[in-house]
Amino acid sequence: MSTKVVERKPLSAWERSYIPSFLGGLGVTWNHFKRTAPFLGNKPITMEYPEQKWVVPEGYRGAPYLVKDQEGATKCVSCQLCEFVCPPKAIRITPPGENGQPADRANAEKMPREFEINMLRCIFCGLCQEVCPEEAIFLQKDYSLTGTSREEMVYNKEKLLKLGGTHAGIQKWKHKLEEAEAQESFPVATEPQKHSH
Amino acid sequence: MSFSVPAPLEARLDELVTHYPVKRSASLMFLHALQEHFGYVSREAVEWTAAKLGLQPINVYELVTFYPMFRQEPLGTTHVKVCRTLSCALAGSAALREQFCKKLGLDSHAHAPQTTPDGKFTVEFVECLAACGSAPVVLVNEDLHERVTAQAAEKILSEGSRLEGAAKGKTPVKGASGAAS
Amino acid sequence: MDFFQNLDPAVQFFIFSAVKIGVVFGVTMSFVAYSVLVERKVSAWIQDRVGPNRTSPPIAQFIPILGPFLTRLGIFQPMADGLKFLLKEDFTPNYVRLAYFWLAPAIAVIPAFLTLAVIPFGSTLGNPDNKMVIADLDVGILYTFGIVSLGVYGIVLAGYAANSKYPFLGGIRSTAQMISYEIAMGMSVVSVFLLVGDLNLSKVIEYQAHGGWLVFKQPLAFFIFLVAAFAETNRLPFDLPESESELVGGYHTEYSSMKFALFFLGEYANMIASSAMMVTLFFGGWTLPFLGEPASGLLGGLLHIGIFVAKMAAFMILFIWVRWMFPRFRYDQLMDLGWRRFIPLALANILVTALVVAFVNR
Amino acid sequence: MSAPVTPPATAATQAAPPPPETVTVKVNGKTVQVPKTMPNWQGKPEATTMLQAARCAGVDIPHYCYHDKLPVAGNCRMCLVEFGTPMIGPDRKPVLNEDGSPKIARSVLPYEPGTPRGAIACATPISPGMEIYADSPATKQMREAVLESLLINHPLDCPICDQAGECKLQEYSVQHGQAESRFVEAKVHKPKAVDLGPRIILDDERCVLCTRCIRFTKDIVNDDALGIVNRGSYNTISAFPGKTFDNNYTLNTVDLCPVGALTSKDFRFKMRVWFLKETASVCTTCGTGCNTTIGSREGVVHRLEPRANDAVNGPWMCDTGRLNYKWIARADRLKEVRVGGRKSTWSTALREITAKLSTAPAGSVAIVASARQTNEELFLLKRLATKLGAITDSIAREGEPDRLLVSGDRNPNSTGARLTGVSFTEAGIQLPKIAAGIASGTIRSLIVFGEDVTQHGIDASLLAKLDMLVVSDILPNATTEAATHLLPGAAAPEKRGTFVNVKGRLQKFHKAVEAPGDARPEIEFLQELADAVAGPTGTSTIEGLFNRMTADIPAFGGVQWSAVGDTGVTLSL
Repeated sequence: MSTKVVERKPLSAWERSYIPSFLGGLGVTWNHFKRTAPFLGNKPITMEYPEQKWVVPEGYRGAPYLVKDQEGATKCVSCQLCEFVCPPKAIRITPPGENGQPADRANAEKMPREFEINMLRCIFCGLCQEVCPEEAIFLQKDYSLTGTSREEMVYNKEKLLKLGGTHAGIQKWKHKLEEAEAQESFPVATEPQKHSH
Repeated sequence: MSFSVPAPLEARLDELVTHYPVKRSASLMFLHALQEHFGYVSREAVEWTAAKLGLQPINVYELVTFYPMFRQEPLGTTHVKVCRTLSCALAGSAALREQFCKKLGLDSHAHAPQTTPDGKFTVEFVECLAACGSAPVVLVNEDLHERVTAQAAEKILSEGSRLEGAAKGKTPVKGASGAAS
Repeated sequence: MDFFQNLDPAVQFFIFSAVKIGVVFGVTMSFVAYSVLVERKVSAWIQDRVGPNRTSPPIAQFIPILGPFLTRLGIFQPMADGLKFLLKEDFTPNYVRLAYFWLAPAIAVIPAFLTLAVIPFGSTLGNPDNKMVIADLDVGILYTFGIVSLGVYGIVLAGYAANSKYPFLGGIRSTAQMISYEIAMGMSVVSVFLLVGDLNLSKVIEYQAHGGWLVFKQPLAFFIFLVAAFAETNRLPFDLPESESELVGGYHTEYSSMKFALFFLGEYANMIASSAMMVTLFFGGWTLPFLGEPASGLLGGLLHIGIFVAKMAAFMILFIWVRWMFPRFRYDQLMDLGWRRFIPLALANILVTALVVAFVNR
Repeated sequence: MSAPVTPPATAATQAAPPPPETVTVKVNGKTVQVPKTMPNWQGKPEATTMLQAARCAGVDIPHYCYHDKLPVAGNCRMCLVEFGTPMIGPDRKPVLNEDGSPKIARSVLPYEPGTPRGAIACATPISPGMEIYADSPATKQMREAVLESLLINHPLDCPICDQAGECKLQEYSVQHGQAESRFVEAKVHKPKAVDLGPRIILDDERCVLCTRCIRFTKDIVNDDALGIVNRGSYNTISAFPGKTFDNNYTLNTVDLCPVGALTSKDFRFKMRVWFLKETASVCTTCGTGCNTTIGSREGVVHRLEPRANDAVNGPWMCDTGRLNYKWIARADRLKEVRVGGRKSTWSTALREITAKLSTAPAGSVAIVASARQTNEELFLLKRLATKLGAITDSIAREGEPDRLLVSGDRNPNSTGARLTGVSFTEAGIQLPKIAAGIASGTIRSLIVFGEDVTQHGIDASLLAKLDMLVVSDILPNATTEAATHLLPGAAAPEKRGTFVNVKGRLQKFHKAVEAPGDARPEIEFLQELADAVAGPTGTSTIEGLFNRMTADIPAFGGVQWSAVGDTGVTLSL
């Protein structure tokens, strides 16, 4: 193992009196003071937050929201993978169940009945976005989430969809439907049946 | 619509069953006979066969759906079978079929045989009719038409539309082969 | 005026004292408030920040130019802070020792103000008899040390009463620290009085007015006094009783609202008292090298008070500046510095001074 | 009555024959001795297959269509393996290697020597000296090819598929599949969400045509309802048009389906399987006592599934039993202790009952227990009854049996009620006596557990005559309305205990969810009550109580709690 022993020089009596470091400290703080204080330099680097807004860089991981497709339909199919993967268990999905509301877009059979993210628990890790097979949830640029109660910070499906906006992707289920329709119909119709579309 | 099998046919079929060691083996013969008599194998025919042979309807239904020669719907008076296999396909049978379907207002993309609402025509895309040398070929009822051109197809259709009410397959349709040369 | 002159001297003295107490208290309180602001502003500037610059009463918006300027300067911040301290929920945790818990903040703040009684913050005002000191005690310095040593009780009680481990540790630390540095501080002052030959603080100033500032005659004593003052007021680099990083907040962890504010007040009042003491003992009090005689008129009296306050403010700035410069000492370093460096040095200083007084200055 | 206990493992079928004839084969280079014959799907001995031999060697060969309890179909081809057999020379003698070991001929295509040929492990019997190469490169290549073929038209809609998480396609794709599909053409689309029957939904696109469902309903249930219709790419599972797939065992096809083609309407889109906590339990719908696995999440039961137990239910269970769980979460569950119609606390109610029972003269108390209670609860009730000189009985529940699993006795623990002495040879014969006792005023207190006695000859006017009516139940009924002391109890998934089924199989079940509100498992408060009234049992755990019970009652044969495995033990009655 290559351990390099750094020699520690013993301090001289003068240095041990704290006086040189004290003076050095005074110098450092004075220089900063001089640069920043009004009438002397006045170059604060503080951003005046509410008036001045930070430019959020690309790839920033803000709050996760649900997105809609180009036609304004819910993309989420309630597969619950994000709920499963979420490290702080911030996501809670209520699946539609047997008699649930059908999905609001053609050919997708399933849509969440309720989708909640507890923004107080969320750690903005982005695993939900990464795991989503439907490209339905994205970490967006919101970093300033506020509320006056804990309940208010649990965002429901409606709110998440509203905040999330639209994500134009390949519309997987629509694509499948078009493909099925373009194909020849079946030689024999098997009854009883109901096609999903 | 009540379903009844005439007594002589039933007797013939009952006798047929005895030829086989297992009743079930007679299924295909039953279906052929019923299709010959009724023109197609109706759901009732399937149930009747199953009851006769001590099977469940689904067992017979599996057979019916497996073989394309069994029809589950009544056919049109004129049954146009267009060959789709290689030689005919190269010689333009797809366009030919397209023409038939378009003229008759049928869906040219459908896989299954298509019948016009008035019951006069059925157009079907079939596998090889064994006349590759004279592609494209069309089998109209029992008659083979070789080297079918667009004009010949028109003629088939016009002759078919005259066959109103006539017994299926009894009136020969001629003249197409000449036009093809 | 006549009516006043005709009063009984005892009554006159009483009224004067009451007025002086009122004014000194009021000025100190606002001094505390604004030293907090100064601390925040200075620290911000040292750290390239802006500091408080938002708080403003609604009226300030209507003053043209000046309103926004004062707001940016944070002038209104202390008012908001004070109001907030008053309005915050005063939370008393379960299982605290209630009586002591309530008593501790008061004990912490009172001694700091009591010390100010003997500080001569000016020469005279108007009348030569109107000495600008609340109590011109002959044993001034003894009184000061007596009172200052009471301050530790507040902290110890707070640590004990909270019935929680961090405050307790904070209390223990502060006991040891205060006691250790009080010795060094007291000893450093002895040499000053050896030179002056009197314990009355007005006499100390008088001595300096003629004999030059004591900081030049007793630099070592001043240095020890200065460092000990930092330790006594629990200011960085010696804020071990409250050290946030290890003890959460030390003795005032469990305090909130006005009770917490009292500790805060006590700390700043202590700083003011220490500054005043240093000004008085080593920097000539209200005098300047060319302005040593007691004032004869009203204007001169006010000037002297102004000089005193300016000197004091300079020390306050030093307190603040040092805070943002030095990291906190380790506890063993703190003790080492107090016991093994300052006390022997102070003793040696006394010895040397005594010898000089005995043989040179006789 | 001596009661030797048959260990669960030997409960298979036949009487123990002389040591079975064995065959030596090699699986992945490991020599194993396997029986020459093994039970087939009906339990009859049949030549051991390669798949079974590999299992004996601890090697799992992937498969879709093969199932232990179904006839072999051999149509999915997933279990293809390369194998080798000892070479036989022209002299009909084995050819030997230089070291004297028999030379092995690897399976190859008949007319293309050098090209490995696989055999389906599920249907190929082993022969002496055979070598099975379950992970040779050729085998792996065959598997990959089969899987790729099966996935060609698969819709890959795992996100909305209820099978996701317990899907063989997913599992084998991870093990043998490729990350990307090479199939660039449009997939064949088939009907989706087909309503196959009242409890089953079929997604034809996901189907791999293994025919397990067809074989199950034909050969196990004897309801030949399903078949494959259409041809080639358009093959679909179907019932005959106009008929529905609605026998009482349809939901087993959902378990059987290795992919997500057949899914349960009841469980449809309810919860992803990976969230479900699995608890071993026993069905309480009839006396058969099918072993079940309860799938629950955060206190909510989402589904029941059969748990394989050859001594009771094999791998199956009926639909009635499987869907018999929804009442657990009913909103009108009894959730609070009530004394005299007012909400009260356990301590108050139990104190009052104890005080009353301790001073009750002998014969003034009667107990109506339920054959839905556990053995331990019944045992405690019997202790109480013995101390109080009380008449006890339970209530019979009869139904129509079927030839597969459903028993005519609709109580899960009639045998237990008899063994503990709570009911007699015939349940319910004491009820008229109790009614008469109440009418004449000799019976002043009645304790009812889990039954509505107003339906069984003790009507409301009789109940009104009592000084005290202690009722413990789960759902409200006329008897709970009349109770002076109402104690909310727990459903089987909310507690632990044992049942004895109609055939004398003693089985444990475990707690999956918490009882709602103030409701507590009966055993807890019965223990307090019995200890206070009849003297301490000296134990406070279910295990201790069970061991005490089996020691006290000879029919249980002293079997210890720890000896009752997850599949139970058979008592000799």
